[in-house]
Amino acid sequence: MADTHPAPTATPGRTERAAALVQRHGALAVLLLGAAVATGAFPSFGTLDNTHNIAIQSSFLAIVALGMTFVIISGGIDLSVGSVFALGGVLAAYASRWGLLPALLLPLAVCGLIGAVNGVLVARTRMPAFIVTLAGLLGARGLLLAITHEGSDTFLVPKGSAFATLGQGTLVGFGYPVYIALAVFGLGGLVLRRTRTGQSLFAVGGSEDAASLMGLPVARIKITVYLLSGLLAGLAGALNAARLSSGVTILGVGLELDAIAAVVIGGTLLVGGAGTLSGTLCGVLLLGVIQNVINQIGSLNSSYQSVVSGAFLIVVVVAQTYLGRTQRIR
Amino acid sequence: MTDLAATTSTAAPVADRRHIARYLPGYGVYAAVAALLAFNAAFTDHFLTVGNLRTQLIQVAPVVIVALGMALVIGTEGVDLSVGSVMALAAAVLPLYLGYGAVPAIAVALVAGVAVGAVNGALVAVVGLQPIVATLALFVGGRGLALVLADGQLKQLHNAALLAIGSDDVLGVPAVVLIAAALAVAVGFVVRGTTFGRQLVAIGGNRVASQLAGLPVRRVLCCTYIACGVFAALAGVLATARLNASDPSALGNLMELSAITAVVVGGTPLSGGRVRVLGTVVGALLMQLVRATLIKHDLPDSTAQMAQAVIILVAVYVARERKSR
Amino acid sequence: ACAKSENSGSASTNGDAGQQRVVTPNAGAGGCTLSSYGATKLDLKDAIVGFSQSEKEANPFRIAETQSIKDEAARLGVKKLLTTNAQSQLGKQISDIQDMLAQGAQFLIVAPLNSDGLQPALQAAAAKKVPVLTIDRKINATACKDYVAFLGSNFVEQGKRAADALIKATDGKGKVAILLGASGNNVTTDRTNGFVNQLKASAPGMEIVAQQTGDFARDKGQQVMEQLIQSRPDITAVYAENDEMALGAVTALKGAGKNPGKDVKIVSIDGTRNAVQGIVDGTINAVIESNPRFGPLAFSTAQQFYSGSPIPENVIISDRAYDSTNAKDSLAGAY
Amino acid sequence: MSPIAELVGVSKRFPGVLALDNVSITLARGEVHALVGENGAGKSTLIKLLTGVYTPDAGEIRYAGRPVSFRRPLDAQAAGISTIYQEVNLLPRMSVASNLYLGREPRGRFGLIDHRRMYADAAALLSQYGIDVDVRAPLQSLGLGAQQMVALARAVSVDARVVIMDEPTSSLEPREVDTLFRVVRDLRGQGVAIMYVSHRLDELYRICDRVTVLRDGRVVHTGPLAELDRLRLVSLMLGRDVAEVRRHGLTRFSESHTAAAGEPVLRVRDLTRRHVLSGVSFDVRPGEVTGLGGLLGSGRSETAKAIVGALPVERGEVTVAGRRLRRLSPAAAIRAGISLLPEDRKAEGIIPELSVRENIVLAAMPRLSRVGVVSRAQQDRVVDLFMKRLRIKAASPDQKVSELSGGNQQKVLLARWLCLNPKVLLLDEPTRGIDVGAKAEVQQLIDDLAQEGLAVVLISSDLEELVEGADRIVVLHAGAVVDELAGDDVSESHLMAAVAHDGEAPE
Ligand SMILES: Nc1ncnc2c1ncn2[C@@H]1O[C@H](COP(=O)(O)OP(=O)(O)OP(=O)(O)O)[C@@H](O)[C@H]1O
Ligand SMILES: Nc1ncnc2c1ncn2[C@@H]1O[C@H](COP(=O)(O)OP(=O)(O)OP(=O)(O)O)[C@@H](O)[C@H]1O
Ligand SMILES: [Mg+2]
Ligand SMILES: [Mg+2]
Repeated sequence: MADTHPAPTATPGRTERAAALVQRHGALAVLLLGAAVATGAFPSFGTLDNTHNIAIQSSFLAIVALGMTFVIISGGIDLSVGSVFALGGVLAAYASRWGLLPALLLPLAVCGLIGAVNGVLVARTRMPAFIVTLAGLLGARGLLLAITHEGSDTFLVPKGSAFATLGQGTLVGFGYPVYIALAVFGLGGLVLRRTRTGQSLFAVGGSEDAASLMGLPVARIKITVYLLSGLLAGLAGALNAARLSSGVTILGVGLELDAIAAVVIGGTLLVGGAGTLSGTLCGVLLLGVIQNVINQIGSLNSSYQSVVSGAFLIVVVVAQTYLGRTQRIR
Repeated sequence: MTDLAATTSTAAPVADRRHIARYLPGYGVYAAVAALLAFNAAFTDHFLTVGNLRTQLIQVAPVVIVALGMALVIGTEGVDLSVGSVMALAAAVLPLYLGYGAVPAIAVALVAGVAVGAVNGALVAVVGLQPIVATLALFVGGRGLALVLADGQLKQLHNAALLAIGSDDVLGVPAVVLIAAALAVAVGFVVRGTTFGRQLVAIGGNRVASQLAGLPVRRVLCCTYIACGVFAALAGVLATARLNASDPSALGNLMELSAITAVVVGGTPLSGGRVRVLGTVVGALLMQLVRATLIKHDLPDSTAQMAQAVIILVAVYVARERKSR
Repeated sequence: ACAKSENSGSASTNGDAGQQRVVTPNAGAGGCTLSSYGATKLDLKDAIVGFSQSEKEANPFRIAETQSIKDEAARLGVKKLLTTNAQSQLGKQISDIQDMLAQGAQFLIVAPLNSDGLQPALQAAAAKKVPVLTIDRKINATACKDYVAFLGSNFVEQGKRAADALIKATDGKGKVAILLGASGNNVTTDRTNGFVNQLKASAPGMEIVAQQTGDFARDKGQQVMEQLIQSRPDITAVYAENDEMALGAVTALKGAGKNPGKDVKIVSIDGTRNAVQGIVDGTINAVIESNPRFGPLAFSTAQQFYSGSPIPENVIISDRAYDSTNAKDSLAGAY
Repeated sequence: MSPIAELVGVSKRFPGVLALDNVSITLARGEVHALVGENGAGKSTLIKLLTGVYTPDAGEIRYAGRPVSFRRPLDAQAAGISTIYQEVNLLPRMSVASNLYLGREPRGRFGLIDHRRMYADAAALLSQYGIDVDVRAPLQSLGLGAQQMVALARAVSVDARVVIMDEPTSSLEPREVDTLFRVVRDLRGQGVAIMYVSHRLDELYRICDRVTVLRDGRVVHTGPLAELDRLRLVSLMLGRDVAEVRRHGLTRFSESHTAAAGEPVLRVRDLTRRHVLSGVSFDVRPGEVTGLGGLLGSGRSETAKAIVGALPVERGEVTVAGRRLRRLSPAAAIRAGISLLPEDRKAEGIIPELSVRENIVLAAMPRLSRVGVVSRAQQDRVVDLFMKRLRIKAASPDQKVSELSGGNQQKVLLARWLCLNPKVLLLDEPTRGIDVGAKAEVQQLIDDLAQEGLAVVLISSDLEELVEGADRIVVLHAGAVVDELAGDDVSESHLMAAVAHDGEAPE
C-alpha cells in the first residue's frame, strides 16, 4: 500500500520504487525463499498433499490474523482472540444441532458482542487495549468453561450435516475454509484500501489526536475494529469446530501470540498506522511453513522443535526487517 | 498502542483535575488492594493470620521481581515476552552447576538471564525489531532451550544452601520477600535518581528527540533488556529454590502476562515514558490477592477466570488517566 | 560443557520392570481384523511408522511413553519411525498426522491430545487406508473404522482406585482437597468423576472441601495447596490428579508445618519415580500407576493385526498401585 | 458585517494558570481578525475552545447567532469551522494526498475510494500553493514548511465559514507567505471569517482588518488594526509603555560582530545524500553568525541534521576546532561541542511526559550528575538560571512540558542546548512561534553568544531576522550551495534574489 509505507524521499527514482516494492513485500520474499529451500531440502514438501495441508492448517489462523491486523493498524491490540476462537467453536458445535444457520449465527453473535464490549471499553474509557482484551481473554475462557461444565462435556457436530461439510468439504483439493479465508481477505483488503473507514484506521493508528482534530469519528472506528476482530475470531472458531466436528474446549491457547506474530512478520507496525493484509497473509503462511518444515525434519524432540521454531522466527523477522528497511529523513 | 498518541502529545486536552488524575492511577491500585483486604478480613477464615500473609508475600515475590524488570522495559515503550522462558532457563541451568555449590550455580543462572536479555536488547536496539516479536522468538525458543538442557526432566534438588534461600527467614521475614523488597527500592532509586533511569524514561517518551539530544539510546535499551533478563533469571532461581526442584517445563508459564498486568494495573502506561515502581509492586500484590481470594473461596475455574477479568477491569478503570476537558 | 550436577540418582534403569500387562484382551470374534478394517498387509520391518505425541516430552509420563515407542521400534528394526509432537495444540496434532501421512507413513500410533476433534486426521488416514492405533487416551470415534483400537488405561477407573486408596489411608473419615488437572482436559474430567463418585458411594464420612486446579504442574500444586491449607487448616486428605501436584502439595504442607503422609494423607496418580520415592519416604500414602510404556504392547498389537488376528476395541492395561507395602521393591519399575 | 462567531465572557482554567479570564471576542463575516499576545497569553487555548477541543469553564460560545457547545472537533468542523493548528497535526506516515483528503476522499463506483482521482486532485491542489511533491509519498518526507502548506490546503479546501490559523507562517518562506495571503484574501472575498494568530507583526499589518490583543488571558484591546502602530501594538502585548519599547527597538541584533576573525571552528565539506544534499561545504568562524538561506525545501534543515549526524550521509566530513569527527552521530557531535536546535519542536524536541526541568537538562544530564547519580542541586542551578534568562513561563519547573504554550516549549528547548555551552550552535528556526518580546531576547542572546566567541549557524524563514542576525549567509538551493553573501551584500533584496536562484526556483 503506497499510502502506508514510508518511501525514502519526496521524489523517489526508479531504484527507490523498486526498493519500496521489495519493502512492501518483504514477507512475501522471505516466504518464497523459505518455500524454495524447503522444496529443495524435503522431497515431500512440495507435494500437492502437503500444499493442501499447509493451506487448510493456515486458514483458521489467517482469519483470526486478519482481524488482528485491523486492530493493530488502528494502534490497538487484541489478546482475547484465542479464547474467543475457542468459545466460538464450542458455541457453533452446541448450536449445530439446529442446523447450519444457528451454528454460524450463535458464535458470531456472542463473539461479536465480546469484541464490541472490548471496543467500547477501549474507545470510551481510556483503558489500555492490552488490559481490556486481556480481561476479554479471561472472560471468554471462563464463559467457555461455564458452558461446558468446567470443560467436562464436548458438544458434537452431527455427522454429515451441512455445517460439518462446511468445515470438511473440499474443492479441487483445498478445503472450503481455505476459500472462505481467501474471500474474507479479499473483502478486508477492499475495505482497508478503498473505503473511508479503512483509511481512517491508518489515521487513528498514526496519531489519535491528529485523527480527531481532522474530525474523524475515532471512537466509532475503534469499536468497529474490535467488533470485527471478535467476529472473525468467532468465525474461525466456528469453521474449526465444523472441521473437527466437535466443540473442543482446549483450543486457542496462545493463538493470540501466533496471530500477532503473523501480523508483525507481515510488516505491520505494532504502534499502528501502517500495515498490509498481503503481509499478514504471508506471515501466516510463513508460520505454517516453519511448522511444516519442522515436521519434515521429523524425529525432532519437542524441546528442539521449540528451539528451532524460535530460531526460525528470529531469522524470518530479521530478514523481513532488513528487506523492509526504510530510512527516515525526519 | 492507541493510548500512546493520546498521552504523549501536546495537543492532548488536559483537565483541571489533571494533577489528581496524574496521581490517581497509583491510588487506584491501593484502593483496590485495600478493598480486597477488607473483603477477605470479613469473609475469609484465617485470612488475617501471620502465616497467611506470609504465604501471600512469598508467592508474590517472584512476580514482583519479574514485574520490576518488565516495568523498566515498558518504560522504554517496549515489552518483554521472554521472561517466563528465562525463569525456566535459569531453573534448567541451576542443577547442572550445583555441583560447584549454590553460589556458582546461581551465578551461571543469572548469566543465562544476561545472555537472553542481551539478545533481546540487540534485536530491539541494534537490528531495530519491534520488541514484541523480538522477545516472542525467545519466548518460544527459550523454554525449548531450557528443556533441552534439562532434557525435559524435572530434577529434585537437595543443595541445602539453595533451598535455604527459598525457605529461610531473615529477622522474621522470608528471604525471598526481603530480596524482592530490596530490588523494588533499588529500581525505584535507579528510575528516579540516576542518569540511566532518566534517560530510559526520556527514550520511552520520545525516541527521536532523545537521539538528537545525544542520549546513548542503544546502550540504554540493551541495558534495560539485560536488567529485565537478570531479574527474570533471579525470579527463576528463587521459585526453584522454593519448589525444591528444577521444573523447566512448568516454571514461569504465563509469567509474562502476570508481570505486564501487574505493571499496567500499577499505573505505568504501555506507551512508555513513565515508570511507576511502587504501583507495580502493589499491582502484583493485587493480582496475588485476587488469585488467593478466588482459591480460598473454592470457586470453579470458570467463575474464577470471569471474576478475575472483572476485577482487573475495575482496578484499571479507577486507575485510568482521565481524559476530561 | 563443564557442567557438574548434584549426584542425584537419575540413572533410569528401565529393565523389563514395569512392563505393561493387559487385563482385558477380550479378543472375541467382534475384534477388528485386517480385512474388516480394509488395510493392506505389510511387514513393519520395511514400513514407515508414524508416532504422534500429544504433549511436550517435559513430564515423566510423556518422556517414558515416547522413549518406549522409539526403543521398541528400534528393537524391531522398523524401517523408519516419524515422530511429531503437538505441544498440547490440537490443531497441531491434526497437522502433524496429516504431515506424516504426506510423508508416506503406513502405520500410525497416536497419543491423542483430546478425545474429540481428531476427525480430520483420522479421515485423512482412513482415506489412505493407514491403520491408526490410539494409545493412553480413548477417542470418541468408531473403532475399526476411524481407528483400529485403543490401548491404555481407564482414567475413571484410576480415579476410583485412588478414592479407594485414600479411603483406606484415612479409614473413610476426614476433609479432602482435590488438586485438579488442567481445566477442560478429558483426563481431569475422568479422574475427577471416578474419584468423586467412588467417594460418595463408599465413604459417607469423607467430605470434599475444595476442588482447585493445579494444571498438572508442581509449582501450581504447591501454590494452591499453600492457599488451601491456610484457609482450611482442617484438611486431612489430598487427592492429586497427578504426581507432580502431589509433590508440590508435600512441599506446601511441610512449609505450613504440617506432616504430609501422617496428619494429611496424600494419594495421587501416575507412578513416577519421585512419587514412589515419596511413598518410601512416607510423605505420600499411595500412588495409582498410569503406565506409559506403550511401545512393546503397541507394536505387538500391530503385528497381531497384520498377522490377521482380530484386535479388541479396547486393550485395557492393568495399572499397578503403589503403597507403603510395595513401594521400595517396585521403585525400579517406576518411571 | 454581522458576527458569525462570538465568545462571550469565556474563562478556562488549567492547573496553575487561568489561561483565559472572562474573554469576549467577536468574529465577523468577511473579516481577517488578528489575535496577538505574548507566549502563553492564551491564543491557542481560545482557539481550541472555539473548535471544541476544550470546553469553557465559564461563558458561552455563539456561532451563527446561536449558542453552541462543540463536544468534539468533529462538531465544529461540521458547523463549518476549519482550523490550522499551531503544531502541525497531520499523519507523517500517510501519503500527502491522504492527509489532504482523509474523511472526504473522492469516491467512485460502489462508494469505493478513487485513488487515481484523489492523487490527481491532490497534486493539482498543492501546485496552486506552489508545492510540487509526490503526493503518494508519505508526508514525513516533506519539510516542515511544506507540511504546513499541506495543512493549509486541507483546511481551506473544505468550504468553511470560519477559518482559524494559529501561526500558519511560523516556518514559511516569503514566497509561501505570499501564496497564503492570496488565499486569505480570496476567502475574505467569499465572506469567510478568518482568525489569524501570528507573532510576525509585519504580516498582521499586511492582511488583518481588526486585532484583539490578549495579555495573561485577558483582552486588553480590540479594534481596527490600522489605528494602532507597531510600537503601540507591542506595548499592548508586553504591557510596557511605548517609550520603553521604542528604546529597546524591535529586533536586538547589534550591527556587526567584532571581527569574524581566526580559524574556522566548524568546517563542513561535501555533505552529500541522494535527492537531498549535494556536496554542501562551508566554514563557520568563532564569534560569527552564519545564516543558511534558501527556499522551502532547499535542504537547510537537512544540512543542519547532517552536520550533527542525525541524517545519514553518503559522503562528506565535518571538522570541529581542527579535529575531524570520525563517525557522525548526535552524541559524537555534542561531545565535539556542536548543538542543534531542531526545527520540529513536537517530533524532535520535547519529551512530552517529562517536566520542564528534565527537558532542559536532558542533554546535559551526564555533566550534571556524579557517578551516574543525578544531582538535583546542580540541576536546579542550571534550570533556574535559564528559566530566568529566557523568561520561561511555567507554573513550576516540575510542570509537564506538554502543558506549556508553544513559544515557551521553544524556549525550553533553547535552554536545553544552551546549557551545554557548546562551541558551535546550529539554530533551525530558533524564534519559531516566539512572541516579539521573547524574540528580541533570543536574538539578543544569539548576539551575546556570538560576542562571547561562540560560532552560530542560523536558519530562519524570517528574512528580516536572518539578514539582521547573520554576518554571512550561505544560500542553498535544491540541497546545494549556490551563493554566499557577506558584508554589504547581506540585505533582504540580495537574499531574495539569491534564494530565488535567478528565478528558476522549483515550481
Ligand atoms: N493542557 C494544558 N495544561 C495546563 N496548562 C496549559 C495547557 N495548555 C495551555 N496551558 C497554559 O495556558 C496558558 C496559555 O497557553 P496557550 O497555548 O493558549 O498560549 P499561546 O497564546 O498559544 O502562546 P504561544 O504564542 O506560545 O502559542 C499557558 O500559560 C500554558 O502554560
Ligand atoms: N516546495 C517544495 N517542493 C518540493 N519539495 C519540497 C518542498 N518543500 C519541502 N520539500 C521536501 O522537503 C525536504 C526538506 O525540506 P525542508 O523543509 O526540511 O528543508 P528546509 O530548507 O529546512 O525547509 P524548511 O524551512 O521547511 O525547513 C526536501 O527534501 C524536499 O523533498
Ligand atoms: Mg499557541
Ligand atoms: Mg527547515
